[in-house]
Amino acid sequence: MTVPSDIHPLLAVENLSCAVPGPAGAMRILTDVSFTLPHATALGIVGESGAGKSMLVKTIMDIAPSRAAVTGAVRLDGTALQSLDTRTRRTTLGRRVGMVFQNPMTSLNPFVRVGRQVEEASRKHLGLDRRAAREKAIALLRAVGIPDAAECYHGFPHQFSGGMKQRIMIATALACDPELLIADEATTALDATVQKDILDLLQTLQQRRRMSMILVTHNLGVVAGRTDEVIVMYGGRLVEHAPTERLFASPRHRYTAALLSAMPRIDQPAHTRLATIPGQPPSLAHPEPGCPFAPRCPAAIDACRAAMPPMTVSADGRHRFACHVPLDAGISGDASVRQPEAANV
Amino acid sequence: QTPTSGGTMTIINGSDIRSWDPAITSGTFPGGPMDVLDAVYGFIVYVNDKGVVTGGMAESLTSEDAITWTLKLREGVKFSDGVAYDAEAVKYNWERVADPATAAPSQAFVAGWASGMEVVDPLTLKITLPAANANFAAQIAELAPFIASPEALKVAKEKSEIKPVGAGAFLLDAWDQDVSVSMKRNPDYWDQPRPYLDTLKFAIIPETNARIATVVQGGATMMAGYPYQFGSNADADGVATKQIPIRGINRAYFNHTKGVFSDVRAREAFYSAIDRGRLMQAFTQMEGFTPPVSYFGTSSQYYDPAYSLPSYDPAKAQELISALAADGKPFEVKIVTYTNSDLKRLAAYVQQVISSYEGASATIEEVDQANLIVRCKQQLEFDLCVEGGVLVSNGAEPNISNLLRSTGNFNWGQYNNPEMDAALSAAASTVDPTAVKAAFSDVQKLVVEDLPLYIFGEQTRYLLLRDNTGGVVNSNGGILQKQFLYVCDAPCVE
Amino acid sequence: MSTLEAHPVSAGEKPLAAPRRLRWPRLTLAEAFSFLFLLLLIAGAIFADRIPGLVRPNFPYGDFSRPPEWSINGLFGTDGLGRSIFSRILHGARATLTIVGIATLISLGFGLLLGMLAGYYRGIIERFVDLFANTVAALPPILVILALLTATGPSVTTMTLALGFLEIGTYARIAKGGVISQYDRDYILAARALGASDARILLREILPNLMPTLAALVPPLMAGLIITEGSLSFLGYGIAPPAPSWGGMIADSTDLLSRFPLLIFGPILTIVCTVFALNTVGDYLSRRIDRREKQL
Amino acid sequence: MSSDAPSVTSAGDLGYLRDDAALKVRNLTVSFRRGQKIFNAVSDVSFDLARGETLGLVGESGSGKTTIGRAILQLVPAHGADLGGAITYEDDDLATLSRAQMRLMRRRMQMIFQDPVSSFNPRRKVVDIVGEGLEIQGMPRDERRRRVDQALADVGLSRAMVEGRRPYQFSGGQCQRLAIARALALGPDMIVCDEPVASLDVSVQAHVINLLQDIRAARNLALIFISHDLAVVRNVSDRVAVLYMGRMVEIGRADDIYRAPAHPYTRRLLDAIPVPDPARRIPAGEGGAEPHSQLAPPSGCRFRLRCPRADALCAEVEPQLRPMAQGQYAACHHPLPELGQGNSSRPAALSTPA
Amino acid sequence: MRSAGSTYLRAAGTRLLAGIPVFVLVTFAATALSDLMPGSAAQTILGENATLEQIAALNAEYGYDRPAVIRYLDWLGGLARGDLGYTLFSRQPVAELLVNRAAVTFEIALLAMLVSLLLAIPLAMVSAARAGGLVDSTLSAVTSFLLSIPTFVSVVVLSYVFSIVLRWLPATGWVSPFVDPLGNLMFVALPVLSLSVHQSAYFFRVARSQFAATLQEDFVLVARAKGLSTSYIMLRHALRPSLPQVLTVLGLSMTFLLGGSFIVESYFAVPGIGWTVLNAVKNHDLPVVQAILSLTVVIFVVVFILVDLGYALIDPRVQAT
Ligand SMILES: Nc1ncnc2c1ncn2[C@@H]1O[C@H](COP(=O)(O)OP(=O)(O)OP(=O)(O)O)[C@@H](O)[C@H]1O
Ligand SMILES: Nc1ncnc2c1ncn2[C@@H]1O[C@H](COP(=O)(O)OP(=O)(O)OP(=O)(O)O)[C@@H](O)[C@H]1O
Ligand SMILES: [Mg+2]
Ligand SMILES: [Mg+2]
Ligand code: NI
Repeated sequence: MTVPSDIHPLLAVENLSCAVPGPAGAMRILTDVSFTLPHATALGIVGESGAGKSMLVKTIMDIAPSRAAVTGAVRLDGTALQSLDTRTRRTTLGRRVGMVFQNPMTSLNPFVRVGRQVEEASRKHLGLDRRAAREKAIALLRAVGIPDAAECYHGFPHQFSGGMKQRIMIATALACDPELLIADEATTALDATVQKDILDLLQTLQQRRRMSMILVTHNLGVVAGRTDEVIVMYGGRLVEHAPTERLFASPRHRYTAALLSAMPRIDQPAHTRLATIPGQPPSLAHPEPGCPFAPRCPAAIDACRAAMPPMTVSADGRHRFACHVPLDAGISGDASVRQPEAANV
Repeated sequence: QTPTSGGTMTIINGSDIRSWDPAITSGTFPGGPMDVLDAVYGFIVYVNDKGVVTGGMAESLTSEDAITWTLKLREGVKFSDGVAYDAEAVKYNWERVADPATAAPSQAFVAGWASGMEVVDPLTLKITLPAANANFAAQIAELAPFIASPEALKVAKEKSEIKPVGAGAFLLDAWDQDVSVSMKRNPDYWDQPRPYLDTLKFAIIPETNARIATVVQGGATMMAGYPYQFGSNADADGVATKQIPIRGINRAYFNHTKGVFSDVRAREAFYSAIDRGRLMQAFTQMEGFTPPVSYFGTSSQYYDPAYSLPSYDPAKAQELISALAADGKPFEVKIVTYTNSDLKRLAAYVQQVISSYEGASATIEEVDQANLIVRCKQQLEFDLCVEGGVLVSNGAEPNISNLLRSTGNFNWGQYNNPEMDAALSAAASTVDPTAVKAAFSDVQKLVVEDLPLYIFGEQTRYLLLRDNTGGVVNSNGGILQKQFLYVCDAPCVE
Repeated sequence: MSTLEAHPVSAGEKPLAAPRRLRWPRLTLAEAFSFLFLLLLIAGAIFADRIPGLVRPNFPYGDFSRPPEWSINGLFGTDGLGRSIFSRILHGARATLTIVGIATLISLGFGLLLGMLAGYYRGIIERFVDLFANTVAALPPILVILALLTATGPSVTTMTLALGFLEIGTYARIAKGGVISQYDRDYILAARALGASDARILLREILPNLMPTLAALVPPLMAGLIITEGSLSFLGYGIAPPAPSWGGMIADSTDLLSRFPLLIFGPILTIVCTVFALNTVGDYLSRRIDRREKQL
Repeated sequence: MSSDAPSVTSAGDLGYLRDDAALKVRNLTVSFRRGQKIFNAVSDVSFDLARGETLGLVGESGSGKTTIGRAILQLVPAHGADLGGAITYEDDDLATLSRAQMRLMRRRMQMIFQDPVSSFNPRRKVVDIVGEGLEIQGMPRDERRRRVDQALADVGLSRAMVEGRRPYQFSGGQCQRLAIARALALGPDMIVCDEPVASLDVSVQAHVINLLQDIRAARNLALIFISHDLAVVRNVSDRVAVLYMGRMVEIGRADDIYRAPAHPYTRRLLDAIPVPDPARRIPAGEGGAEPHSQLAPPSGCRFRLRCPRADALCAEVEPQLRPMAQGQYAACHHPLPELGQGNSSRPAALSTPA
Repeated sequence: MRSAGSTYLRAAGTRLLAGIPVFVLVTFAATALSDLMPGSAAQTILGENATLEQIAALNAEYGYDRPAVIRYLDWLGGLARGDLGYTLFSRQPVAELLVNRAAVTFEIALLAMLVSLLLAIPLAMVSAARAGGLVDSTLSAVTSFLLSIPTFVSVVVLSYVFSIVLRWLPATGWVSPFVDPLGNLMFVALPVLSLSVHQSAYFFRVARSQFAATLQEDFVLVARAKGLSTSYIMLRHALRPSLPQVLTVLGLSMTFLLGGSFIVESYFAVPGIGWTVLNAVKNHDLPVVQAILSLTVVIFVVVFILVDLGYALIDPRVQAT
């Protein structure tokens, strides 16, 4: 496409599908996921365990298991990554996208000094020499809130607590000044108080550096105050995509709504009954036709079981959902227009 | 080629010596302990390859009447500690052998005449035997040939403390137990310019194939063995074989003191039961062996065709075995041999054949080579004891006495027949050839009647050696006279 | 009950549609070969006497040292005494497998007992097991058995007992490790919370979980024993002739190697295939454990 | 303190302890030996639990929640651990019970674990596991079968659904229900739940929480509910105890604590709860210091190094639990003021989605 | 933080302490073993014609008639003085003999280890990097075959091929590397190869599975996400974390190599400790047997101390426990 780069979204994911061979045939881990992420925007991806969140970001980062068969396209700033050769693709991604994983205990190499882990990407991609890389690494460590950054540079990961390690991981992801930071459950393994600190840090960094961020989590509370948009995934599909406020205020997909009401909340009195979602998450090995949520959905109609609902886009184009029987639009009055989603963005 | 000085040779032995005690002598087969002792002590006299007793460290050992023997020593021979190799020294050594405390194998032999020694002068020792023995010199060469410095012997409290102080061609350099013995030239050897070699080494390699491969590759100079072991290696580049021209017999001992073989019928049954030609084939994995028919080879001057050992006759064997069983003597044979795979095969073959007779069975016990003599000769825990090498038997003595005399050194089975002793004495007490031959004819008759031994094969010994080895002189039917060895510039083994 | 009605969800739930069963992993070619080979070997060892046409191991079947030919007795040739090498291999298998089997039973039995007690109660038993395992690990088994056999004289019984004895440490250590790793697992705690006695926990909770690990360990350790036994026979301290043994047969043919190289083929092939098959079966079993763990 | 006089303690300085409670934990101290060092996982913790009541135990990782739960059920491993203090259940001092008595006691006290899958022996059939407690208690076969069926029914499963299956053939939620069934089968009147929903997804979690609540109500169960998710604890608990580095720093009615925490640490915990409310753009906090090593806790108040309100007193004197104006007890020299008086940025009521 | 040096020392000290009871157990058992022996050293020394009285006298002189405990204490006393007795026949000091012989075995064992490692580690890395690929499956097939070859088979086959048929390598013997370095290499070639057959396959397997496991780690995924190249990841991220396991196996393989030395040395007539102990056992040369048993234990303890130190060097997390 010959459009100036600034009108491209930073990230465009088009019909991304991914399947891995399993003992009982191929497992469709991702099915036709499409979305775009503008520059300097925070996106949350939520969904139950096994919904395919991690696989989605791994596929974007081109680090899906080698057995996985990936189709669809990922464009970074307009460039279709699949069209690049492996080396360039990895380098591009490594340079422009930073990634933070769930478990800081295992995602730092215990055998390599912290400093080197922070700086190695910048040395490789930005061509910094040792001194420059080192200064940059120390600056980054300081930026993620590590006291004695210069000393920490020479330390080994085991000398740090979980929260500190996650900060180091974040510094590592920031080494090349990425335009996009992906945090895959970056706080799940941490204590509640530390979790908040890390989320705060991510948020601050995103805003301060004007980068985009994808925050993957299964806790809706985490994305609530910290992201601009939210994607809800279910059974390897994108079921709803909306600006954060709108998603919480008036979810259209019934799964999203069910998820929201299933959460215990501290503003409810003790022993409040929680809403539950019956049934089991869908089997990826034997996907049934139709909406993956249909078997668990109280409002499911025959159409739901027959065919996967197409993506419905709201009038302003900012709220997308895939449901035959969506919930009412609620307060904001943006009566959505049922229209098939445009083929490309 | 004329011998040249210098160079190194390595002789491979199958096992290491156990001490430097000159009194410890056991069989003059090449590659045995005596081969190593010879290098430092030197044979006082030796039997050359024609069967004639020749002077070694001594000039001669002779007798007119086979009773009074005169040992003439060489002048100026000194042990390496400077003590003179004189009549006193010889006398001391032999008296030591005769002393039971020394526990020498030939104690019985030497004790028989040790009191008859008389030092005439430093270079002359007169020995008066209790009875005529024409083979005395040869027996000395076989059983008490080594003389060590009396000083060195007196110092040592233990056998293992005896230092090898001799007057032989070489001096001990280093002994690494079970690995090697290194020797260097004795500069004061009496027979200059001999020895020619600068260094002589004995290496220990028990594994036959490894031994052969080592010689073939030039890792060592020579080893003793049999053609059946060499196979195609004998034709390899740079190696040659040399036959040691003796007639040797493969033999096994019957236990005459107990068990089934104390009955002569059992011994005859055993002879009849096994095809000895095939036995040799199993043993050597080669064909073309004809079983020996007598103690003496058919080409021996003492051979008497009138007597021959029982030949293969399974029907007769079965008959005898059954008869023995009827007398309450079950044909149960315990075979004792040592851990050598050829011998194991031999024993297994015997077992296999014996077991195929009705009422007969055999068991095998394997012992370490060094323990065989203990197991058989001392403990007499066997019915049939199989010893590995061949024993020289072309000349009559000394082995015939060693084997067949009741007091014989190799008479492990305790065969005891006064007639045999008398016949052997008769042969030994005269130097008249016809009388000797007549006496040996009696011996043969007794051998065939009594079957004291199981004589199952005839072989000559061989050396496998590098083809540039010169001066290979055998003595006593095996052992090399190492002072003659030299390195040739070109292949020189005949 | 009211609770039931309060949860229509559960009530309406079908039993799982397709129960996830633990399937045995598919056999690779090598694994199929290994199972088949072991099966044949064991069958051959058991029925060696009844195989039609196969001569007895000590029967002089043909010429001495005849090269292999296409017949049941001459398959691997005849040895130096004309005996069928094939028959001797099968009879040797009987001896070897018996020795190794008994030794394994001994070591497995005692090792499991000691290891479980050590892992569960720690303290002095653990010290003892550690000391024992360390001591045994510090010495090459051949050395120990050689020393022992020279002391007591060559004896198959002694060798079997010694082989078993020396392996006790290995099993004990593995069992101990397995118990310790399970000790704080929630299901052990759950059992204790239910009031289960120590014996019950050891036997009902811990033991079944040790089994797959040990099962995967048994074949390679048996292979190790076969090698040790073979080495001893090779050095002349093992099974006494004329009883056939693999190590002894290799030693015997080694002496004739330069003249009849083909005769060593059979015993070598057998011992290598047996060890290979046992190792492969061990791999297969541990692959199964990995898989199970992944599925859990 | 002597363990034979718990009533003195409760009557005296610690007013939150009740003499009529079913379970009484008095001055519980658990220490582990780590090499040469002694490490206090739980220090001097006292609380009690009445029938039908739910006590929530919260605190960050390593604060000793699990250890307390296990200590109550006498499940702390024997080697390398020392227990101090007293635990009585219905006036039986658990430490003095014989094996047989303790086994009987286990009918009344049960436990549910965090990881539903690993709390099942993977090699056994679930029906057997659910019935195991009854078997151990020596119940006859038929009776056992009946009780198992009942327990399964209570958690919404049936024998037909589980017969012949092994744990790995069930999902996490189902396993947790089976775990509850296992505990229920014995008919206990108290259950310690150690993070029973931590490993479950929101939808399943809601399900299990509801189930526990229903059963609790139906059987008048006493629950100790351990969790680090304060939202969940809020939902299930009548009373809440907050632990910090092995010490109890605050205890009281859940309503009181959630409305107005007194201890700064509790405050921090509450602040950290992710609230599904997009309206509130959460202000990026300044980020507190990391917890201190528990092997060498700081002098005085253990929280002082992370506490914005700490002063010299906190470094010298270890604060004891004392009643707060809000109603709960807290161990703090400078407790947070009651609601309305303080300058907390947190809104009192949180908005709910439509 | 405690200084690194003292941590290492403490780890080593713990090992050493744990080794002492093992040492005592083994050496005492060796002393007591002689009571079981049917033939005595005295018999062997005195030879065939010895009388019972002579044997008894010699036994008394050597002290074999005293209780095992006393003999053991004596032996310990000697050990403290560095006096391990003398060999039976050649009267070499056992301590000195052992030093010489052990050097030979060590050379062979270490070379075998080195050769195996040099072969195994790079191949394992290649193999693990392309797990499931052609190279991987070929190598795993080949190694599982090599793994099944007992030493006594590899010895026979290799010596047949290389020394009997091809005559490339010497069949027996040994020469000190200080005397003739090249010749030394020729002599140790076959022994080293024979041991390496099994050993390299073993190392390969361990290293491969360890590499494969390391490559599954999250931090490798992180490195890939950073856009680093495969070879960089292999060398900089995967190699070191895989080494502790390899090191353990290296330590354990010492026992295997010592066991293998019996076969190898007796077959190639190499004067190492395997050879020595076989002969000593035959000769009832008790001082030598005992010394070698204790040496083996010492080797084992030392090797594991080294392994511990190795962990500490490789793994920054290792602290003394
Ligand atoms: N390497 C893999 N090979 C095969 N299947 C995989 C692999 N990784 C993940 N899966 C499967 O893909 C599905 C989605 O996994 P994914 O990790 O993306 O879920 P998730 O949404 O991140 O869940 P969680 O919240 O548990 O992290 C799951 O069913 C998982 O079993
Ligand atoms: N068996 C044990 N041996 C030694 N230390 C232990 C043992 N069990 C627990 N600990 C230690 O005691 C402390 C408290 O542990 P506990 O498991 O009770 O914490 P927790 O509050 O349950 O934490 P989490 O939220 O991580 O489960 C921890 O530091 C832990 O390391
Ligand atoms: Mg994930
Ligand atoms: Mg816990
Ligand atoms: Ni429910």
